[in-house]
Amino acid sequence: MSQSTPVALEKSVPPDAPLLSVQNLQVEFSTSAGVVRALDGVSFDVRRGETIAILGESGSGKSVTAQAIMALLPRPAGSIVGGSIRYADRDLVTLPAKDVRRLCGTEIAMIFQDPLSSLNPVFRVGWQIAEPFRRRLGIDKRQALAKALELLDRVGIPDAERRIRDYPHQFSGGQRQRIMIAMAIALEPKLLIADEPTTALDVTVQSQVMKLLANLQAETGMGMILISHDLGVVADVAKRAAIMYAGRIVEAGTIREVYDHPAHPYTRGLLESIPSTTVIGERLTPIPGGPPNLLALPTGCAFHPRCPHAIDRCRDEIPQLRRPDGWEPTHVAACFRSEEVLAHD
Amino acid sequence: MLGYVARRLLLAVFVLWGAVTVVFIVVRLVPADPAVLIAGETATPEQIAALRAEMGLDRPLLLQYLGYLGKAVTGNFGNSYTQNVPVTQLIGQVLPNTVLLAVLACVFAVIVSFPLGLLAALRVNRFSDRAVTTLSLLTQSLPGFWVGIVLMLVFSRKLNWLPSAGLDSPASLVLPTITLALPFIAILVRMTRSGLLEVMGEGYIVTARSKGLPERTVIFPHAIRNATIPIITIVGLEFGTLLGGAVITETVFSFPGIGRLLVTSIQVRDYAVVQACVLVIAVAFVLVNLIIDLLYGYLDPRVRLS
Amino acid sequence: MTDRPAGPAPSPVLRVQHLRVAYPIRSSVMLRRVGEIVAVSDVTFDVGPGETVGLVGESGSGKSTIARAVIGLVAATAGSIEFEGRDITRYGPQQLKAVRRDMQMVFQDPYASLNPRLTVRDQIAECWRVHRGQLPRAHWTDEAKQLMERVGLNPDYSDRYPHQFSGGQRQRICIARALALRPKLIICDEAVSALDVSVQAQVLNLLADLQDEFGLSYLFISHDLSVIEHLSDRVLVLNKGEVVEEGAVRQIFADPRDAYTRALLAAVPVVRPWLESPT
Amino acid sequence: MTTAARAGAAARTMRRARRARRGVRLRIVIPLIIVALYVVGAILVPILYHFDPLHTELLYRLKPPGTTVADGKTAIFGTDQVGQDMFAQMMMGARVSLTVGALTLLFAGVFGVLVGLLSGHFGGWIDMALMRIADIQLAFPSILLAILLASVLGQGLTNIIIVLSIASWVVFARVTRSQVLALKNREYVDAARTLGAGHLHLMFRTQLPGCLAPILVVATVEFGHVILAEAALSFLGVGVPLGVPSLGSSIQAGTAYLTTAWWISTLPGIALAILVLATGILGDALRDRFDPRLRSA
Repeated sequence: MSQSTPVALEKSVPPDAPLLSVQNLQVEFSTSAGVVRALDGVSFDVRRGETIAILGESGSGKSVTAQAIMALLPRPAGSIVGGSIRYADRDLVTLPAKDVRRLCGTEIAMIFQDPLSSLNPVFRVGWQIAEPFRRRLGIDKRQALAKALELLDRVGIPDAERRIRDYPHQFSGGQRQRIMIAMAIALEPKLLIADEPTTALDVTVQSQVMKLLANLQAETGMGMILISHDLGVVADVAKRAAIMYAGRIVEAGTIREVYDHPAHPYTRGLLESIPSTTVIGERLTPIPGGPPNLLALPTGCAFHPRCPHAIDRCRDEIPQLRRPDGWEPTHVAACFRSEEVLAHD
Repeated sequence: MLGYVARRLLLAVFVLWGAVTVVFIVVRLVPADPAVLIAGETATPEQIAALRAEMGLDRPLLLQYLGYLGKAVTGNFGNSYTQNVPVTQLIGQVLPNTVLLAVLACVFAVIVSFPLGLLAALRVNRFSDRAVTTLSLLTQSLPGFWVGIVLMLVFSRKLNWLPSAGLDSPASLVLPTITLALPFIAILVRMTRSGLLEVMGEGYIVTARSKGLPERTVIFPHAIRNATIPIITIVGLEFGTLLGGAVITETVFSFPGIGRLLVTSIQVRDYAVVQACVLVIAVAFVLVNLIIDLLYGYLDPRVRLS
Repeated sequence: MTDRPAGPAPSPVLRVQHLRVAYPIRSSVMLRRVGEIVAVSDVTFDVGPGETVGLVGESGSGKSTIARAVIGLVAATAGSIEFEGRDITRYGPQQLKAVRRDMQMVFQDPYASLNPRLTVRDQIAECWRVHRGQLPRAHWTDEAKQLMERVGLNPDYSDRYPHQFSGGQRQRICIARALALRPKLIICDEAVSALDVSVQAQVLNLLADLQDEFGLSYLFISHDLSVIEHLSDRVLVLNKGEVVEEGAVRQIFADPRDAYTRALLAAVPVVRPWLESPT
Repeated sequence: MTTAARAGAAARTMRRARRARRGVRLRIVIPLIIVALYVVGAILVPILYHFDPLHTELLYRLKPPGTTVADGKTAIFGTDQVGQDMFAQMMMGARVSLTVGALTLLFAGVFGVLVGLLSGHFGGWIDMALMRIADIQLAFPSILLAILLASVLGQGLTNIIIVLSIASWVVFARVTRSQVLALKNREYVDAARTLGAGHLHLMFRTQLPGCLAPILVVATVEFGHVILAEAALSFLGVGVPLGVPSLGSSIQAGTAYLTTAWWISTLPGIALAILVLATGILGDALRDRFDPRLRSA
């Protein structure tokens, strides 16, 4: 496989510029109970060949971020109400959905959590993988199927020659996710967004799929956004991590720095909640309270009702991401008391 | 697939047997003695007894049933009580007309309703959606026989554009076809709309979009192929309603079809004809649904391969 | 609440011997039995009083089938299930009903395992309705509120419906319901798998506290090895319906003998891989 | 797109969602009012109205709507072929329609739901047998079965109700069964079972409440179907006995006078359509309300 395909966009992008730059992204959903601000000022960059992990629990807005980038927000309920998503020299927020869609597949591709419902049950997998070649590149049917076969081989489906004629329900969960990956990398995108790619899979299959993703990235040099609720799954693959809570990024930095020296009490609480990080037989140290209600977020820092470090200021003022002196250059956290949290080690 | 076909065939045969049996039982519930009905009021008891023996009515019920089953299988329904000609002949004269009417109505309904349902689903909750759904709900609420009467009143009595009764020319088919198709259209539009809406929320539609396919391609073939499956099932089930509608439509337009034959036979208590007509209609329903089941297996690989 | 004499301490609460569960495959035409799928074969283990036994395995390993067989939701094809010395494998509905007072279950999906049309109070009281004479009706509300408080829920919310609670709170309701008959054994079938990790830790701590307080035994089923490692005393590793390895949790996690166990452990994601010494 | 424009877009979405919700409420209330008007009319008009619906006045037959007849009374909907007042006739007809509809729903509903519960809960042979009976039943288009039975049983209100109940229980059975099957996979049914609940408890306390919403939707829609079917039977002459006014028989009677007295067929048809339309809209609105999958925004 060639590492790069000539695409017109490439010329205008300086080599060190981010592939994708999300700035101050805001997304709202209108529900029967009222308007929900699902994303509130999310910013991050992804560079070529780099993997960033977006981590958070349910309702933190991690999947919404992916949907917003791909213009897949459910209509008419969800809409982007502010910020920008710059890819190459365009802002995907202002671009009509039709034009964003044109970038999908060739420039940015995505894989989803549930590989069974993500594949169309009534078409053969070969047909589905060949579809982008046929409809986007105008390649004739036979050649497209040959390319699909190549891809199936590449993602490690045994006996691909025969199985290309099978339907999705005839494959196991892990194989289905491999098929999804084959479909996503078909047009050699520069950025791959993986939304909880292994959540529906068994542990052994999960590690295989993660390895496959890492290998493909090394081969193609694409940028990758890994969305997950599992801090362990991404640790091997991602270089940087962003932790989300209630629609905001509360901490970001290199994954080692964030995991070894969490500067936000939420990150710290998450890490301490994981059973494997605790000595056997010892009590876990969970975060008290429950997930925030997006319809009625607490004032100030959304985490303050569950935070052991909270002070009055946390109730009144929303903390912004900052990097105090002495931290690693990329490490930022949205907490007034990061110094105290760090000192707690 | 072979197992699936075998299962469906077996089920169809079973249902047909059940239908034949139900008709046998129901007709035996008739308070009047068929021999009396045929022989007429003036017949002597001896004549009636002779007729009973001839018709096999004096035999035990089980033998009667078995004989009846055998005849039903060979398509022999005996003679009409009132016209003294084979029932098969009477039905043979009118059945093609009804088939023609039903097929025309079906084709017309599909042609009209599919684009409308598609439009409503793609413009969900907008004006065009509201207009289409309201209109189809209204159509569904109109009594079919009344629609026929109104159409007849307007287009043949007042405007004199189309014939009001019988089947003398292709023009005679226009009003019955529309009358029969209208409620069918209403149901199909709604089913197409809701079927598509449901499919449009599925994961594989999101996948198709994330592949960068234009919306046109997302809908056709991705959404349509999946939405067709439930729609086809509904078509099969509603085909029964269509057949029932044919009975009424044919009566309104004095259309020489099996429905009208059925109603007139009921009026003159010609139960030999009645039971044959009911059976023919039930067979038609079962056959259409068998075809649809097989089509279903073709459209949905999960059914075919399980 | 009824007081029950404590059983003889050393004997196991639950003893499963050579359990086999097979589902018949019926021909589609005549429902004739043409074969079977073996979900569990020859599984043997004990659960002692106050002990937690973990069943771990991937999908299709048969771990949930074992749970469902023990509680009587599926029938055992062969082998025996003894509860407090009584063989309940062939019990009829009435006898099983009596056993079920002492054996309860907490399910995986907190959204599906509560009846959406019952208030929390009625949800908990349902078992007193089923087991007449356990608790006079007049005490239902008070007892339900006490149970809610015990599992960390606000008892003032006893008139609310399940959809008004978060996932973690729902699982607490399920635990309260399971506790209502003061059982000796609780089967947790992936009971924390659907929860966010911060809430999962709360529920795990709650389960540990309740075990200390009521002397409960747990049969704890999970695909998550770290949860099993954290909570269990002993563990059975299952693969394709068979036990491949069994033993004390520390021993198995430190020194797995079976190749499948080793593969399983190797696949578990490590939160800080850079701290692991390269092997 | 500017921020203001985006905020505007969000506000529009909100407004549309709110309007849709208000729409659902209106679509429940208005049909209910219409049905209530029919009920009140059907009960009171034949008693209070200044025309005896069965009184024939041959002098004043076939008079158009609004005609003043003897005693200076006005027949607002005209008179029919034997000089009876159309409005009074229609309200008497509505009485028949509503009674038949309600009683049929009751019988068919109770029987069908019971069958569906048994079938879905026990599965296996019971399910197989019950559903094959339903299949045979479905092979007869309901109106056809009704015609056949009505022609055999003879005319009469009781017979119509029996006939239509037989023709429509299958819908209830199928909906209940499919709902029970869907619920069966939900863990709360298993949870009730592990508590030690028996079959009756599981069927009626655990599963039935979960089926009520779809049953209610089906019942509303079926109400309209049953009324239409009754009218069709009466139209074909196998429904209500001669002399009993029914919307269907009025329409039938009017067919002979289509060109001379259009109102005899047309007005009862419209009255019938409005009633059925109301139940249709109500059924749709209830479905929108109860089925979150189809709920918009």
